[in-house]
Amino acid sequence: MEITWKTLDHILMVKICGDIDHHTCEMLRQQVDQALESTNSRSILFSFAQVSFMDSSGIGVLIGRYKLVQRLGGRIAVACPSDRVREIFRLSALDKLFPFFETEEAALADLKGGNQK
Amino acid sequence: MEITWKTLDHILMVKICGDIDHHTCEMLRQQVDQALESTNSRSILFSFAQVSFMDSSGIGVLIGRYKLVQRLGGRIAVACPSDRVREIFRLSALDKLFPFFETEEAALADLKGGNQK
Amino acid sequence: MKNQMRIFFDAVSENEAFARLVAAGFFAQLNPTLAEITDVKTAVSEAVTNAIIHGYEGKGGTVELFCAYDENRLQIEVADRGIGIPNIAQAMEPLYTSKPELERSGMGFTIMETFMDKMRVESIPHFGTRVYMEKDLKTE
Amino acid sequence: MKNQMRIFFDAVSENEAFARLVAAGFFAQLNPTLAEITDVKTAVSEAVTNAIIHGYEGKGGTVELFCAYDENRLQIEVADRGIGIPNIAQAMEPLYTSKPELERSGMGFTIMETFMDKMRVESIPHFGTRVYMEKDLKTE
Ligand SMILES: Nc1ncnc2c1ncn2[C@@H]1O[C@H](COP(=O)(O)OP(=O)(O)O)[C@@H](O)[C@H]1O
Ligand SMILES: Nc1ncnc2c1ncn2[C@@H]1O[C@H](COP(=O)(O)OP(=O)(O)O)[C@@H](O)[C@H]1O
Repeated sequence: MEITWKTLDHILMVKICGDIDHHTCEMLRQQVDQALESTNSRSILFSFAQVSFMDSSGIGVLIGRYKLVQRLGGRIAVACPSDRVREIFRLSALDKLFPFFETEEAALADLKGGNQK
Repeated sequence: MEITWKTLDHILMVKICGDIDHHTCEMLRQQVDQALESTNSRSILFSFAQVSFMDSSGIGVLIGRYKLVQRLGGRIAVACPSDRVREIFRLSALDKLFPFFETEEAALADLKGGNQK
Repeated sequence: MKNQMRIFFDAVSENEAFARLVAAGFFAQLNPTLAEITDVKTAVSEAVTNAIIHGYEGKGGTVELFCAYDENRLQIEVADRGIGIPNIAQAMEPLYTSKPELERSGMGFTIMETFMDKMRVESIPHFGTRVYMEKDLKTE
Repeated sequence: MKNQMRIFFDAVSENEAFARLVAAGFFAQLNPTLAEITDVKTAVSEAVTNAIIHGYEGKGGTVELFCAYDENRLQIEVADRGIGIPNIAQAMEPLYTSKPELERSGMGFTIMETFMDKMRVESIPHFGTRVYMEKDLKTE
């Protein structure tokens, strides 16, 4: 797994590349939490365009980050999930916690829109 | 493995695509021998450009085809072998039985040149 | 066509991707669709991860993965000789997890059930756990 | 870093490519060079093919493949419970084959020796054969 990130207006934009499983989650969690703190971001945009595989470990990571940004008064948005990733998120009702978008631009626009949902 | 072939001046031009191992050899052998007979060809040009893997099973097939075309008064030429394939052929002294060429054109020119070696 | 394999590997998280590759590579011989291969990889990933983090609690051991096919019927078993599951019915409930501190979601078994046609769990506390799964490929 | 796996699979030629994939996938964790991975795949292919066509004479059985690494040292074993090798020294000679009618070249053992750093064969007639191989990766 490779993770790259940048920030914009207190939004941490995280691009995930590769497989999300229990093994790679550790690194994802660490890097995101660290970046969140060091950049003083409040919200996170996860871009799933390059995600090649995800099992339920990904659910745990996203719920964990959701709780984190909630405390900071921020939100989560997910861009470009595959049908399979959507299905797994839906199974665990994650689609009730945050929105999914077809493009990064749409996700970013939503997060920039403020805290209203 | 996928095999495609065409003929030109009694030369059977065989393109091999994929892995050459004991399993796929069976099919390679069958298709080449059948094409050799049905097209009345005498020589064979093996193009290795798309060969992704080869073990010693490939040596057996080539020696077998060499013996076949010798009886028909023809020859064998190999085009575009990878370094690894060359190494395996060299180990088994196949480079003494027939020539290797960087391109199909060069191999074809050589085979067209007649029976002199 | 019938074929089978049984692999034993170290219960370390590095091997989760390897286990998926092995199952996918084995069943690839049947020319499944990409969605079917992803179903299998996901189910195997869940079961193998469970063996590593729940069965052995991250302390290591050996995970067994069995894969077989008979025509278009796939069979998968994942087993460990770890701590076992005291209450299987509870463990299989969606969202139930004994390891919330590891940010587990409790959706592993639900995902295995969703992506495979059949699933069954056998477990004996202090002896180990074996998950049986089956799937029929729709491809010709 | 240490890791190991042991797989048992049906002695059918369809599984030759699968065995290469398993070995390559397992050792890929060490980030070997493409040439090193090809060395391993070639050696595994030779040994597994021998188990299938010589050990079991194409009649089927179970092939065992063991792979392990400790830092950069790879260890591979391929074993069968087939007919065994009556004369190992002769079998290992380049160009010696007991199956010329199958167009075997007799170069299998030579290739294993060439592409691996160490190779050893143990065999008991009517009991089976085990090939031990080792290789040190040059990568960091
Ligand atoms: N192989 C196993 N050994 C012991 N306990 C297990 C095993 N697999 C699952 N469990 C138990 O079942 C629970 C639910 O598993 P699962 O649905 O996969 O969710 P999760 O892995 O997210 O906890 C686990 O939290 C654990 O308590
Ligand atoms: N697993 C095995 N079981 C029985 N005999 C074997 C086995 N492996 C190799 N042999 C014997 O050793 C000979 C040489 O093997 P090898 O060098 O791989 O060449 P080839 O496979 O082309 O015959 C074989 O022809 C066979 O007689």
